[in-house]
Amino acid sequence: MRLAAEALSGERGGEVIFSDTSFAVASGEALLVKGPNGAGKTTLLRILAGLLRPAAGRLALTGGGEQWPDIRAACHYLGHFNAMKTALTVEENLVFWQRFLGQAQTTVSEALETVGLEDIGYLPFGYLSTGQRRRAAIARLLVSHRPVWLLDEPTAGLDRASEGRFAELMRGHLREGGMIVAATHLPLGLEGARELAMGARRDGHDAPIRSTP
Amino acid sequence: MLALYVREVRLGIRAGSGALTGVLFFLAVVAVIPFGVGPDLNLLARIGPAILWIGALLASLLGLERLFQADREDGSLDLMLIADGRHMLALTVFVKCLAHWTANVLPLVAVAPLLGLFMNMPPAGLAAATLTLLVGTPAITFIGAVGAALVVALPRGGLLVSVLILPLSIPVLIFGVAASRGAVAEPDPFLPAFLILLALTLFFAVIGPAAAALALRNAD
Amino acid sequence: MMHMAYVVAAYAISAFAIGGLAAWILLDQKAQKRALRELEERGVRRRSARTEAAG
Amino acid sequence: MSETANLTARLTALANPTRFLALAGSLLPWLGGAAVLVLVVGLGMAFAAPEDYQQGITVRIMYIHVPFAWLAMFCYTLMAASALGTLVWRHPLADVALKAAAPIGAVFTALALVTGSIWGKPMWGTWWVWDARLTSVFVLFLMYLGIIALTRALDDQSRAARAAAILTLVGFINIPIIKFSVDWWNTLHQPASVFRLDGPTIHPSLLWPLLISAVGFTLLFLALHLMAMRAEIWRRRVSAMRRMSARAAEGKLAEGRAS
Repeated sequence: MRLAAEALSGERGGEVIFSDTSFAVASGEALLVKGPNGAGKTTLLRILAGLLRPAAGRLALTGGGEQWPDIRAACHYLGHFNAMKTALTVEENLVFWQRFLGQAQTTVSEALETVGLEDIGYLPFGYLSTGQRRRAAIARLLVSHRPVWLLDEPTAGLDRASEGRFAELMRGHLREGGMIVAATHLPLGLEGARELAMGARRDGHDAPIRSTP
Repeated sequence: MLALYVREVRLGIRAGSGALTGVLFFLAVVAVIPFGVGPDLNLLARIGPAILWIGALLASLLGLERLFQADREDGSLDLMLIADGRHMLALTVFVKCLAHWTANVLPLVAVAPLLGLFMNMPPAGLAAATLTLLVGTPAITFIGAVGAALVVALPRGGLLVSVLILPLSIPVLIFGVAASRGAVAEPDPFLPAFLILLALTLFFAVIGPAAAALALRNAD
Repeated sequence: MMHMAYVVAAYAISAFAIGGLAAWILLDQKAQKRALRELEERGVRRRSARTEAAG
Repeated sequence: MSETANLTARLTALANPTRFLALAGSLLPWLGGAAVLVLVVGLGMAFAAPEDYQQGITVRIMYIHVPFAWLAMFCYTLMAASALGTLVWRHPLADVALKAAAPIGAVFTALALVTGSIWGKPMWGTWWVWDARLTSVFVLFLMYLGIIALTRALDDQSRAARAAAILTLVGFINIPIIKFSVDWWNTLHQPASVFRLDGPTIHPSLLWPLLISAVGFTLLFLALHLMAMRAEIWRRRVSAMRRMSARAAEGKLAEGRAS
């Protein structure tokens, strides 16, 4: 399986944020998207997830067969928000996403154990701390199978120990032939991952400063 | 999809008092009318169905703007958009509408007969008004979904939803009140208006979620 | 006599409503007690009663 | 001086929820038993009393209707006092008392309305008239529901408490104004055919059972209120302990990693 972008450019609010970006990711590979704030990392990931249309260029997922016809169908998207309801318990949230997303992989309790939340799965999500919430969102990546993980600042709010655990999870995903595209300015602990530097704009201006949405 | 329905209903019941506020608003609107028009029971009986319908219409618009906004704020909406290939987005919207109706609008229908008593409506009129509300209010929710999807990105879209939706819901109001009046007033027939109301609901059940899905996809 | 029915209805509705209210409160009490017990079994301890009820 | 100090000390002692729970627990059986006993006596006397020559058998409804209406007002007064306790003395139990009382008060107010309209149906020929007294009670019912909605709407316990307290007090001040304007509105429109609810003066043989059943229902209300308060205190404990358990899980995780 191979994910390729050719001469991609993206715009927000009528302004071109990045242009002519090309890359390819094969099974078992990770791509780290780096760059200053406003370089378009989030926009790139949202384009990959099919939430935004690219302003120009082409995107393709090849070799996915019938099951994974395009990136949108084949991806997990972990954005800035955790996509969990504060009024439901952690378990209820995860059970819902597993049933909604399909392709069940590990059970909810196994996933919670993997991220170290097995003791508090019965608690409403609203009671959790920022780091615990992020870990619950990471558990969502585990309960349903998707070959492509699109991660936007996945380690935001995690402490050092949880970062290490998450790096282990990502390595496991890559070993099984998955792909990861992660936007981050922190090291993720993935050895041998390729990097895509964004924000070096051709016209020589600095990238516009933009608060991440 | 059943999972989505269960989750949404559970949220509607557990997260705060959306349904209670709607019922209260309905109660308050209907209770205030007699202070305006006077306690003449004959007059109240005549305008009863109309008041019930207007009250239910306004009350069912109350929580609508949160229909997609809450999901957008916590990121769930992104995942639902991405899952479009697996669950058609229009279907997702349809299920969300049904759940919203179950949790927030069905209680309104349930208290409608009680409020009809305050309006001195005869038993046949009560039954007819409740039945038309049961059949007609889903149409309002489906139209409302379009408005909610259009303003999903706006920080204070609540009032705007009502402004957008009210003109569109006029046909539902017309045939709802006509049918419930037809059950009591002799010359007016009940069935034709009721069937048109049913048709409106079915029509909007298709159009509303499709348009809302289109709006959501272009919201970003 | 017809009016007897009204009296019976009034008393029946009242008994039903108050009974329902009492049952609801009792069930609520039971549920909270059970939740407390479960939490204690999981090894959660309260630090002091005072601050919590105030919060 | 020592008087106030003594009072403050007693209030603080009561403020300890654990002590309150113990006290309420030992008080409840007595209160419940007394309520049932007094109610049996009062309602038994009520049915033994002669029928009213004008209202016939329907006068029996009065023996529950009047206590319900009394409790509707009593409960609101109690809530207003609790609201003062929350706002002025920040008494931790005052908020619990207010929140626990609201649904009970709403049920009794609803029952006052229902029994009133059941009494009215044979009298007036319709279930509901916009009579001044009925209408005022109806507005009171709406206010109860509003307070319940407010206490449920806010997640933050202390903010919800103050908001509900303020609303309760504003409502309390507003009640006379509402009563006055409803009376005025009603005399403006009053159709001549409607009977007055307060009708003929009450014969002493009817008054005693009425008073006794009012006392019985008040005892019942107090018992229910204490039970609801206990449930509310436990609910807050559960919520606090859940928060702690989330924090504890974090701590345990860090420990596990360190070792």
